[in-house]
Amino acid sequence: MSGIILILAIALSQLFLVAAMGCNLYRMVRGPRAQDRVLAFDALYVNAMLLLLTFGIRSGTTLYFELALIIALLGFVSTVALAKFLMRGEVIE
Amino acid sequence: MSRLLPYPLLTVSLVVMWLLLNSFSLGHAILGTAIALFASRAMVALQPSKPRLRRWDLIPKLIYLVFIDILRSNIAVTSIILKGGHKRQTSGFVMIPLELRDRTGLAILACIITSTPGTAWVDYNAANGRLLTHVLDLVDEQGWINVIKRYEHLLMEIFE
Amino acid sequence: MTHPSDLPAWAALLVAFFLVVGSGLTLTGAIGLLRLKSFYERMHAPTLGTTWGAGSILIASITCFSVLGSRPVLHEILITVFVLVTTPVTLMLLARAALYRDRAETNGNVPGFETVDSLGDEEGQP
Amino acid sequence: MLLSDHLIILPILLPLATGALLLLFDERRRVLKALISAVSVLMLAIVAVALLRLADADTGTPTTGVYLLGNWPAPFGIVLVLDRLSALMLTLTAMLACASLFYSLARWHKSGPHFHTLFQFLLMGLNGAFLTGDLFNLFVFFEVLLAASYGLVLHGSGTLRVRAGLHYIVINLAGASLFLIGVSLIYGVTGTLNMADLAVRIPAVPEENRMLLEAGGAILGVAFLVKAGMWPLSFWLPTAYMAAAAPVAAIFVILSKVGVYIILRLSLLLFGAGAGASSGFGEQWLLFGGMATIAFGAIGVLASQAMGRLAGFSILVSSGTLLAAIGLAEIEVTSGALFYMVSSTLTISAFFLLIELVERAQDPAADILAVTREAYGDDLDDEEEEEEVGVAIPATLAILGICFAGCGLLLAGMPPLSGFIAKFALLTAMMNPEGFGAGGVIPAMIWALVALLILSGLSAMIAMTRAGIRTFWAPIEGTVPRVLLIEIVPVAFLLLLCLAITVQGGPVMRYMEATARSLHAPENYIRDVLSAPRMPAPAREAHQ
Amino acid sequence: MELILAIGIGVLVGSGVWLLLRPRTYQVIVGLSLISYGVNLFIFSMGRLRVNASPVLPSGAPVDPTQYTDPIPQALVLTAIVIGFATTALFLVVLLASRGLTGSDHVDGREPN
Amino acid sequence: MADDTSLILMLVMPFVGSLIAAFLPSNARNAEAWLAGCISLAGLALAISCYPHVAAGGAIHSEIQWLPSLGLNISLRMDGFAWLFAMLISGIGFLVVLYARYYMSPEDPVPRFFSFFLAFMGAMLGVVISGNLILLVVFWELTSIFSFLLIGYWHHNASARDGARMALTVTVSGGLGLLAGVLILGHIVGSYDLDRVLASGDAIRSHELYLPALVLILFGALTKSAQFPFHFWLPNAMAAPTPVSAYLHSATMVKAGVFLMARLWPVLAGSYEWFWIVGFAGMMSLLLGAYFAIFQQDIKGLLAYSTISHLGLITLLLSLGSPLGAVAAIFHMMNHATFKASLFMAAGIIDHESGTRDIRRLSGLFRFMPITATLAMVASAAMAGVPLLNGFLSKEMFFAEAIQTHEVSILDTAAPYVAVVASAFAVTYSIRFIHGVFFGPAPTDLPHEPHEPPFLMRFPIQLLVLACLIVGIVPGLTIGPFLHSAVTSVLGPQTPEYSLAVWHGFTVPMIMSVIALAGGTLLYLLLKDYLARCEEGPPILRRLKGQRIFERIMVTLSWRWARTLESRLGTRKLQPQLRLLVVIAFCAAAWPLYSQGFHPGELVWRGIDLVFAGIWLIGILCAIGAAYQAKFHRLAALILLGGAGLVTCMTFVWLSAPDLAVTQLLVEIVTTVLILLGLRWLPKRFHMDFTEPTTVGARLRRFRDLAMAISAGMGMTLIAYAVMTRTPPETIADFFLERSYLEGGGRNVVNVILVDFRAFDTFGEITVLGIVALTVFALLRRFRPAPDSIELPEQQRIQRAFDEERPDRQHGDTLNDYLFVPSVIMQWLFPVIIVLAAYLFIRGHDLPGGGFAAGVAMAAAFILQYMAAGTTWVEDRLRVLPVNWIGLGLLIAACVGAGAWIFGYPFLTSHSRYIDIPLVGEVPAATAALFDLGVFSLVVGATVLMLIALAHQSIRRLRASKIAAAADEEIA
Ligand code: NA
Ligand code: NA
Repeated sequence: MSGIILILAIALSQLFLVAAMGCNLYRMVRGPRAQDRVLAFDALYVNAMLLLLTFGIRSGTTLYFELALIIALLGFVSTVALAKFLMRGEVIE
Repeated sequence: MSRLLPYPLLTVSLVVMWLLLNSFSLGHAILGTAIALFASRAMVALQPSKPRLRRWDLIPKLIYLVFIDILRSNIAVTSIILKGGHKRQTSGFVMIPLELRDRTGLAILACIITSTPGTAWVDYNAANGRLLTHVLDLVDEQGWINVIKRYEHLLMEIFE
Repeated sequence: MTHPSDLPAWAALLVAFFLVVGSGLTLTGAIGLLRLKSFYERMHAPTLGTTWGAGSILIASITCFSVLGSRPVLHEILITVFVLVTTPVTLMLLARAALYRDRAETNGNVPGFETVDSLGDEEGQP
Repeated sequence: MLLSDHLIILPILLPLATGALLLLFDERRRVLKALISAVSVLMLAIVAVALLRLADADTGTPTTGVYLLGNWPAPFGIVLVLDRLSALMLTLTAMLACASLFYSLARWHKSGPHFHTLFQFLLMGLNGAFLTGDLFNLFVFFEVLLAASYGLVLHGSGTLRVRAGLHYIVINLAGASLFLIGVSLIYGVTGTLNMADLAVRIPAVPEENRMLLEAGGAILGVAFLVKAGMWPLSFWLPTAYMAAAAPVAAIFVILSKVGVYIILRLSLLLFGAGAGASSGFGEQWLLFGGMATIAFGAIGVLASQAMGRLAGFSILVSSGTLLAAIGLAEIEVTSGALFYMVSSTLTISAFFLLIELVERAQDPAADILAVTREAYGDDLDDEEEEEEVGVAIPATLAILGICFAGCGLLLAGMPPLSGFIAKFALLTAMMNPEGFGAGGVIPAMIWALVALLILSGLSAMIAMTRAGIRTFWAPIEGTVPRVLLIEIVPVAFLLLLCLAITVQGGPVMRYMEATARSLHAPENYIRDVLSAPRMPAPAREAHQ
Repeated sequence: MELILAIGIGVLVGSGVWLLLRPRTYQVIVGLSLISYGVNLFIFSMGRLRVNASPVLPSGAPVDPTQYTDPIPQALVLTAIVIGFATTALFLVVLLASRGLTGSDHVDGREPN
Repeated sequence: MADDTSLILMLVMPFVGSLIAAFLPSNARNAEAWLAGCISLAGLALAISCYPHVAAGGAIHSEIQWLPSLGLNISLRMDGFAWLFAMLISGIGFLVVLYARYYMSPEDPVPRFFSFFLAFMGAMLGVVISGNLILLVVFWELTSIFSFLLIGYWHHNASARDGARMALTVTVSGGLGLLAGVLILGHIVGSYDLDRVLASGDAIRSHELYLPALVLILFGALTKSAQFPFHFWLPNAMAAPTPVSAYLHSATMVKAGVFLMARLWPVLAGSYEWFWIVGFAGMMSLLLGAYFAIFQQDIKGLLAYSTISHLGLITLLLSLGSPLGAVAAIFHMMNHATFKASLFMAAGIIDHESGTRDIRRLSGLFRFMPITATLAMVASAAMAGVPLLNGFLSKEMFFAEAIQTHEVSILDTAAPYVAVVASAFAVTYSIRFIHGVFFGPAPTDLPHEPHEPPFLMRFPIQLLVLACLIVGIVPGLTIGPFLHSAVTSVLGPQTPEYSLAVWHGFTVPMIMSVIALAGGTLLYLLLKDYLARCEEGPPILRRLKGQRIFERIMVTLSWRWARTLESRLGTRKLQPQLRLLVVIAFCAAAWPLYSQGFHPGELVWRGIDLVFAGIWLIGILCAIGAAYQAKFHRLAALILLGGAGLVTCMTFVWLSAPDLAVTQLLVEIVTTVLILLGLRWLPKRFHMDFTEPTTVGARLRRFRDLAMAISAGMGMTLIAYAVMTRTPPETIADFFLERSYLEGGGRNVVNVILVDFRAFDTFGEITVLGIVALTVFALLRRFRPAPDSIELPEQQRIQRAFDEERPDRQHGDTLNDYLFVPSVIMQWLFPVIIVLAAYLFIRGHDLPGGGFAAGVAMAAAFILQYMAAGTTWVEDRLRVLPVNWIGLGLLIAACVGAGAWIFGYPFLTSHSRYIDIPLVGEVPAATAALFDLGVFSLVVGATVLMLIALAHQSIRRLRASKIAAAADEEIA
């Protein structure tokens, strides 16, 4: 019983996260401004990372943990670059 | 000592990070220490301002405060969003003069403010210490200022 | 290789709870991104996901693997720390960039250039 | 394992190590870098010739040299395979490399950073592509040589090069995607990447998967044909080669031959007589495409005003001829084609080197432009280079004229040089499909091909005469170009190689025939590769 | 699973091809990137799809090859990713140089008339 | 002396002489002439020494192996016919050398002349003594080439250049035709050996390929001998120095065509086709040549047309297919050579001594050069066919043949009349030449004062004219035996009975001769005044200039049409090329699928995963969005591209490829930064015409592209689906899975493949990365940004202006404030990322990660610092030497690979073991990890190099603009 609940919960949370990613996608596509897209892009990364974690739980393996770690630590690099590009028109000065 | 261990706290954190990533074994402790020492040496090249921690004992209090605040804000923002965010007209910018000057302290403050749903660090003038924040639910402007000021004072106590 | 269905009931329920809460918060944040009106408002939304959203899921993960592996698995703490440290950087940079862009285009009601920079304290509120 | 057993891998390692080593020296130590590079290329030539002799050794034992990289057995690990064909290609590459590297030492190596490294990596890629016996490793070496060629085609920068380079790069990137699709599709159907193993597995591919296999083969073929320059996938080629610096263009001549080489090898190995239902796959298209390429190349040769373009189109003619010859899939035709390949490669390479020298005389202003463009003043990091003054060697114009005439004869396939032998070998093989004197009906397609070959020679003759007269005869005031000895010697070297294979036509042709025979009967190749013995492993501490 | 991935590959390649045929260099670089995603997935799919069968062996257990997905396409994709990254970088710089030297971001280095 | 070596010697000597001559100093006129003369004489002597063999009716053979497998050896063969020609070539060659010694000016670069001359002589000898038809073609083409060089000797004259080119084009084309024809003969006979071909006449004539072979060979022969309709090149070749004309264009090279026709006469002649083609060409040449010759004003032009006509006579004789005709033809070949060579030399003397060759300007030269005039008169008489001279004899034989019936046809019927008319014309132009030049009033205003030439210059003419006389008077005693051996060697058993006599009685040919002589004289008298003032060229056909038509055709065909065709069949634009590539690749893949009835496989819904589907929905939308936005919203496209990349990465996670996911993600991040760095230098497009596509054409093009894109995508979908749903073949993967841990020492099979099983791939792959980084670096060293992006970005300008305007702000405050807090965090992350990189590196062999991922993560750490604090700041503190990292990485990898050699193993053989360290326990150690270290080093170096090189552009611009500003100030 608890197993079923868990599996359902995993499925539900994955669906939630995919739906969240869908919302992010909407902002990425529609904008309206570049900053909206960047913001949504950053959120997409985080949501993907969470989805990964749920996937890890679902499959019972920690193989994907590093990927989540990398997203957490380095995922923001591209967002920083995007933000800086918006602000300064140049990523590295 | 300081030449060998320029950033002791950093080095220790890195060793802990290594052990968290791998496993708590003697081999990894040795390897992790070596790597952490190397990484700290690399940090010397960048010469960041060295934070001086004065009040270790206040850190748990800070963490607790943040934990609670974030939890509360989560609930608040969730309700705002779910209640139909686009009908409200309460968000706005708040300008707060800060006295905290320590860069590390300010960085932590920025992280706290921004991580807390509902408030965001927008702009900061290092010359006069004025901070512009954006607040999602701006019904009580002074209340927000107080919240932030409280963090500020705590951080000033820790770092200055 | 282990499987989550091997979890004891309490752990399974705990994991399930945190998972649903975490993803629910994240979804809420994403909906906020969708529904909130201005960029500065939308900016707050994803932090739901990066704080308690992520936190809950990470707790679920820690619980799950600690119980399965019958020893504490604490990798996830690192993820939490990293997310908490890096997300604000992005948001700060982005918010300031947006502010600049809106100012430069005199777009909407954003605080003027004077807000943080002025010598006097009085003016500058939107 | 004796040290000489490692000879096979040296053509790859030597340039690699040289290229990497050169990176450790500062860009300003030009003489040292040039010296290292030159020594390495000379050593490469020695190794290549040694391998050629090895491959041709008539010892009765199998002549296919197999090198198991990482000591993993054949269908699993990557193998290097040395047979007559790869040895031939290695030697040809080494010869071109010697010529163009020494030529570049006159001035070109200074016109941009890391020339020698890129050059060495190009050689590494070429040699790797010729040696590897693994389809995906082939892709990797293709990429190595292409990446280096991107660098070299842009070497010296400038609008013309960048514009041409952009097209070159985009098309080759698209080609690389096709390569990957083809290779992976073949893997998906056969489950292996080793070429010899593929040859074994292809006949056994189940009927319902055969079309997928063939689709993979076709896509792969398109990728190679882009490199080989088959019409209509070849329009980028003349422009890119013309834009490239002279020594770069000279070594690039072998680049188009890589595509031809692979098509030759794979079509006979994978889709040859032993390929079951897929036997002969694509031959028709090669023939048609080759013929179209010859026609287009010949037209382009006629239409070219600039000699660089003329040379570029000559490559197309050469590629077309080779592709059509491969499409015929006859042993005699193949051996003629191999001879033709050697001859035309040497010729066009020499021609590219020569063009720059010849055109130097034509328009001094343009020449200055060409040189100063390299050292264009907005480069702040680059200190001023001391200009070596070229000493006009006596009788420069006469020597250039002789070289030009040689190139003309070779390009047009006029007697008595190797260009003629090559064309004659092809023609006589085509017209006697069942063997000399056996009669037989010559199909219309062969007639058309014969006509194309002859007419393409005519067009080259007309175009070369036109260009030669314009360059050497027409100018009233003959300005003698300032040519360094180190520039003309490589040209002469390549042309003398052509002369050598003309005079030694018999032995050379015998080698080509032996090569063609083993290509058309790849059983030995397959057996040798798949049964190559591993070195006995040391007692590994199996850790359970 | 297979159908979804196949459609995904198709869309990636299709979008990439569309961009590849466009006149602006930036469109081409985006197109090439999309194509390389598609192609990488294609290579990957040639090893057939397996969920939760990563080719990472547990320590100390005897290996049953049927329990793992085919690692070879993965190795090939890794190589392809690296090479794709390299060529994207190169093409980027070339397109910048072309824009700088020719004054046009048209793939032919000049605006069509 | 062995005769077979004498053949080789005869062939080789001129070429060796040619080489020697080329290296003689340019003023060594005498040395050159001595050399050439000696070689000609030696050739003559060798030929004479061969006579005893040849006279007996045999042939001398000599062979050197060249390309035995192709049936092409240097096979030489001298029979009577070849002997006669060899004599002619070396004999007249010697005389021409002698003549040329005096003819060529001291200013001329004589080495070149004699070098080409000797080479030509060698080639011509080669043509006649080749015993292999392909070898004959080789020498044949060589004669064309050296003739080209000799005609163009005075290349500063446009006429010489044009004449040379035309001669080359026509004769080389003919040569190629000949080659094709000979190839067909080879196909029929099974050999190119002349003896075997000559023995296979019946087989050849009855073969279905006889006609094409005939046509092609005749094309070669007729072009070479300047026969109608290919005759036009010969008059233009007269731009050559006169010795060349005398040698090549009368005595030797133009004879090659008729030589070949005679040589192959037993094989090819006798058929209806032969008769018609050869006969028609010969008759037209005979008549038209003679007719045109009358109206030439240039002496050499007159002689050139006369040559065409006489060669036409020979051709006509050969066409008849009768052995007697062949005899006459061979005889006339010799006769024509003697008188025409002497006439050319005489013309040269006239030109040389008087400065002009225009008959209208020349007059009454007899009084200045009586001996030359006399000689020229005798030679002209021979040309006109006056009795007691050699020309008369062969012409009589020709008349005799012309009245015979060979093939009933209009050609045959016309032959006697044409013969008479042409002979009359010959008389006319001969008289015109003599009368116009040597008689009449003394010439006025000639460039030089004419006088007799030096004796040795005239000597060759004397000798040749003497030959004309002797042969003309006592043919049987002089030429008789030689002619007989030649005729026998050509005709073999067909050799007819013939007699060489001056007087055969009052026969029909005699009457025809008389008519011709009388008619010709009469015609000259009628035309005399007209000719003295008319323009060059015959009255009716003056406009019809062969060479002009030829030039026009050449220009049209080889230039205009070629250019048009090239631009039609090709393109220099990129888009059409890519379209073609897509279409061809699509069709290439579709063809086998279509032709074998493709079925993608059953539609299986097993394991449909909603989440996976959802992810892919996002991916698809990202891809389409990126495609849609890339034109105008670059940033949006970049972000959407990142989305698609993320989805790809998720797919790898879902489908059991953690390594791929890690790598893909890291690459994704770096790529985004890289493209952003680039976007700074890609200025916005200003003219955004949102209304496009405007025209129907543009819209159609877009539809076409869309259709192609959709087709390509659908094709990929179908193929991918088909493969994925099929049973996998037995792959080599099991080997790796089984041995990864036991023999590779790693549990992450993918990584073990990368660094061990297929490490060589990785080696190549990192090399690619290194190369690209170097290329990027090299290209950026010379980078010139677009003019509209040289300035600072708009944002920075506004912010800087703001900072400078405000009294309380300083330069750069906005940026400092902007990064004030983020930079702290980014700096503190530096060591953290280093630790992460170390982690990824160390665990790679057993778990997802590895050198590449570690390298990229490390590079990201660097980028972050650059972004946080700027290039200058970072580089003041960190010494980054990426190029060295690249080199080092490659060397490490190479050394690790080569380290196996020491232990006697192949390159890249890895070794792994577990080392027991006290306190720590067992530690895995594999050489593959060292290899991975090389990968790591290279990846860090390459990635950083590319990013930094791009980033450096900003400060370079800054420096450049500062320098420019300083310069401006100085000027001001
Ligand atoms: Na916040
Ligand atoms: Na006169």
